[in-house]
Amino acid sequence: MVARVMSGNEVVAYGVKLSRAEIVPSYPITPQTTIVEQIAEFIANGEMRAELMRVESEYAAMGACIGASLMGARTFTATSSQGLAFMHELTHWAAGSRLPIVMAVVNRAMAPPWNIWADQQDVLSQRDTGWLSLFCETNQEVLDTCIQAFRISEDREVLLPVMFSLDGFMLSHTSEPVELPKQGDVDGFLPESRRPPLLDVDHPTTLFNVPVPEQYMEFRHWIEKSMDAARRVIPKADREFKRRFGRGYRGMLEPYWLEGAEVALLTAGSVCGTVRDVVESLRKRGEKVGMIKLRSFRPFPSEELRRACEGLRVLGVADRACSFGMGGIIFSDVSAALQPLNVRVLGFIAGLGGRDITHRDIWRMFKRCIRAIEVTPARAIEWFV
Amino acid sequence: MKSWRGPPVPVAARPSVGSSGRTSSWRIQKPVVNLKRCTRCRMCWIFCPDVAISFTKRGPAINHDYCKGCGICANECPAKAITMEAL
Amino acid sequence: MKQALTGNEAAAIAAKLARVKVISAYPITPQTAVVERLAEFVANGELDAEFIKVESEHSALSACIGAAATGTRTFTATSSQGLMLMSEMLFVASGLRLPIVMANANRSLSAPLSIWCDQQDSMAVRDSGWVQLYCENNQEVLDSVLQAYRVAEELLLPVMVCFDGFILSHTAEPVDIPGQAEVDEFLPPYKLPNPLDPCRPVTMGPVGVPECYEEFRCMLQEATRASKEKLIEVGRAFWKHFRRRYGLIERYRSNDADVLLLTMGSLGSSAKDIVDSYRKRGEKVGLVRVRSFRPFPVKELIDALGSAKAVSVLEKDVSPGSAGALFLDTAAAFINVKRAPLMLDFICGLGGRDVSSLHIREAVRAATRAAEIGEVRKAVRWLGLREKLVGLRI
Amino acid sequence: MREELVEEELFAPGHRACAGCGATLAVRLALKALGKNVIVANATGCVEVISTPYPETAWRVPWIHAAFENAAAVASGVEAALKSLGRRGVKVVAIAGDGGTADIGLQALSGAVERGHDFIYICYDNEAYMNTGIQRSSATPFGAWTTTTPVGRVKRGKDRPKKDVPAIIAAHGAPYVATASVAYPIDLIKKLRKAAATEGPTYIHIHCPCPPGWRFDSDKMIEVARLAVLSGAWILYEIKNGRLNVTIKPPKRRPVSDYLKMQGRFKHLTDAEIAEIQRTVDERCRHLGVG
Repeated sequence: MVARVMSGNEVVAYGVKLSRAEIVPSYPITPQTTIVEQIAEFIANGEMRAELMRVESEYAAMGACIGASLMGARTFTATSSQGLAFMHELTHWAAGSRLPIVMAVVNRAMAPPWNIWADQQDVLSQRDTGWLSLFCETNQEVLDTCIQAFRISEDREVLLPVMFSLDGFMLSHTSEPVELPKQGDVDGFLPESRRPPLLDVDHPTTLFNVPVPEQYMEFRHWIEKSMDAARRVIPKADREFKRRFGRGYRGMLEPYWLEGAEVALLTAGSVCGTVRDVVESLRKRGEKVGMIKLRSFRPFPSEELRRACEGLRVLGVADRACSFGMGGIIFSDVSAALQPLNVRVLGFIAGLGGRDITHRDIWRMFKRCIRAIEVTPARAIEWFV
Repeated sequence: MKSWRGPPVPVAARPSVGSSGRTSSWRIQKPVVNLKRCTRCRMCWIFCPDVAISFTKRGPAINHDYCKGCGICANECPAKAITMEAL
Repeated sequence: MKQALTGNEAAAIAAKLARVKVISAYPITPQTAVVERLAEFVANGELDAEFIKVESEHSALSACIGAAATGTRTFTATSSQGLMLMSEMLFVASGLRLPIVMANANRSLSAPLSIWCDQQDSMAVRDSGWVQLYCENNQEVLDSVLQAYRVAEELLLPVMVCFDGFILSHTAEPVDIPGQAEVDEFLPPYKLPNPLDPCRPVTMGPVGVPECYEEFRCMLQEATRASKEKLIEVGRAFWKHFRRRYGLIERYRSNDADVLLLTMGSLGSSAKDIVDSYRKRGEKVGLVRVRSFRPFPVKELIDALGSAKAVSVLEKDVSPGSAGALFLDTAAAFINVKRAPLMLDFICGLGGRDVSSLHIREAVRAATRAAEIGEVRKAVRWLGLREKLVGLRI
Repeated sequence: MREELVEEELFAPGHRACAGCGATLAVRLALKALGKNVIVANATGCVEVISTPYPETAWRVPWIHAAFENAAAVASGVEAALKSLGRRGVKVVAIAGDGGTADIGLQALSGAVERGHDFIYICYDNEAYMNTGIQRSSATPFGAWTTTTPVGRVKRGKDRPKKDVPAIIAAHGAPYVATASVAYPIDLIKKLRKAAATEGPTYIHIHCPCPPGWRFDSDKMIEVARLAVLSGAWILYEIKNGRLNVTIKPPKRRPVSDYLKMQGRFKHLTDAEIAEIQRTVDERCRHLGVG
């Protein structure tokens, strides 16, 4: 194990190198650029045998990923906000074609106004594409999730592309100590990278032909079944990773200090670190609070969430995105999952466009949840400016 | 529309000088014009990317609020009338 | 005067009646007839407008943004893949607060490629800040496009009028076409507060640093919330002019119902027949149809569904790894409500799969059973799957 | 002073461009040539980000920015709107960088030119994605270092030639296409005036050195631009209705190494690689009839 201090983007590049990705089509967009620059460095110095395709747009990047992945190559790309929205048509296509592709999304706000700082509007708006969607709290988790993502995506029962998110600048350009596993151990953890190509002159096949209404729906249902399979595969991969490397992230959802908690705050990404501090300080003051860190947004861990919220009276959901005309995005999924329990759910929208979510903000969110134990809140979704 | 907080104008801005404040704080050297040698040929004015040189009757006037000290005027002045000096 | 019109023709005629000045659209099945009819109107001089035949949907909405920002009433139309290709620009149009109206003939998303109807495409962009109206019949398509311009231009918000591909877009129904004079009275000419004009230069779409970004997003959220009252107000004004009533949702025999169906689009009409047949047998079944999915009618749905024991949501979309979008948001609406009905989600009709009366009856039966035992074992189910095809066990 | 150079400044000082930025000088000169009656559709890029931090802006003309790949599409929307409003005498100008023109925005540009909209498309070519931190674009010259074409043991800089966008646009049958350079302001302003006077789609491709991106001191920006023309690495010509005319012919072409040696992005080049670049420059000059 080699320990080094590295930024989130560098960590992703190392994760991709260790996972022996073979084709990396990508287009530069702040704050993702240093991932691709680092990979270019590796290739230029012969440290990594991969094809870095410098395509002309993100739309072409996902198109190239689809082509590469269906030829059996292990494929990686990375993008942010506007780029992710520009390739939106093809992210649907990649999931519908059941192609294992791993994408790092360095979260950045959606324009206008033009903003390069972090929030989660870009990745949460991709919730219907059929991609698995994982979130990371620390740079170490970014590295481990990147490696796990290849294994999950290429699992025979899943065969769905995976996107994992890291907060722009807060993780991507912030250096933290990270342990780098050895190449041999990662090779043991990941299956053989090369899969049989789907297009082969010796066995000519037509891919993605047109299913009439009598056939289409079953393909979509198959994706749903693979998402159910992913609910088993993600925790299994995490446990296997913990066995080999000593680091695990509790699968799809991590309850934190929920013993005897009446109120908890659910959130995703690097802000979880801040929430842990606030939970600690409030617990010292005798407040019965806890946190739920959402690691997998798709598939949405409904059972695990219900199990975690058994004893709770109120659950706060801190969304760093907004479905305009409704409210928080994670809030809707949480509400649907917690339907059978009578847990009150409060939605908070905060930290858009790079605005910091401070200890004070989280403290105020907890206060609102505690007050909501008795008094039903007027508005379920509140905007924290 | 009344209930909106914040400016009613959607995401737009009116033109104004100094769109990001005094960029002069960026420079580490500044241009000094020797009016005696200056032939009023305006090459400095035309080549300034920061629109920081204007022309008066007495010759080129450097707008020291916005000049970033890039040195193009000094380099391009045919009469070598502009020299870059420490701040 | 009444005429048999397809949904596409209804949308095109509505755009003509609204005196749009710039049309920018790219052909895609099943929306093509909208583009063709408009091209004929312009060619025959029936409509004084510029028709930009762009080279892609991404450019279609981009040109609309340029035209709307310059102060002209614009119109575009698209479907599934086109809507996805322009999804980046959907955020830009709402963020720049430009009142663009778009007709979207709902079509399923590929892969695998399908040109038939489901509502996955417009559902997939529900976060983009556009007002989204879903129509049950071609009359509603025409009327909604006209109302969309009033809502859009008074709140500076883009509006998407969605109607089911082929089921409505290519099916002719009797539609009453209002006269031009009446429409001019209902819909005043277009006036953008800060157009692009050399006499008063303005910068649109600047950089928003963290210190000011969130305020604009908060204003956009408030504007989309405010569009609820505006939709109701414009619906009343429309009733005064044209004697047809529209609101955020439509309630059909739902006041005393124990079991309610909740759906959108053309599925509403088939569900009404099933409700009538149950009512004949004395069973209290009703229907609520959501017309405005964004802004989501939270209060209206709580009033409409609150009294029921169980609600079956029938929707033609799914968020893989979670549930249907209508179910998710309805659950979010009821989360802190004490007496919330039991909710079941039925994914049906994907890729043009026919939703027959048998399927709807199955949904009613499941809701009735859930009401009896007082709990929901499996919230999300799929209707109309053909196991033989892929050997599936449901 | 020549009558082309008007006093009026339509690009305000105080923008956030790097010291010695070629692109902002190109935009300043372009607005000087075109005057007040323009509407600018700007693509994402250096010029857009450095000039419009809300609530201020450096643009003294109406300006709209939608996204990176659709400057030409937004411009065609504005032009159609002006036509339908019957608004005369306002010229629509789309402005984008080399990445926004040659890569991500090429389709929108091709569509707008083919549809024959009456607008000017200005490309400020600083030969890489400078706004996102000097990544390679298709307009990056052969052999140049960028952060995505680093110089390593196995690969050395960009391995593909620069994409010739003016030729692509001329092939669309655009009535007026021209190349320009910030080192020759009079030639640039004349060409923009000709474009403004031409009905239909026109294209101006302006060569703009970038001190941080090309790795040279900011005061040498104009010198580098001038040397590009004097050495034939950048040729100033115009194509009017298909007929090509070289507007500035250097009396005796300088060796291209004089131009390359001023820039850090080429300092890794071996003599053999420089000779190869010299060969391609000579061939292109012969092809375009430059001595």
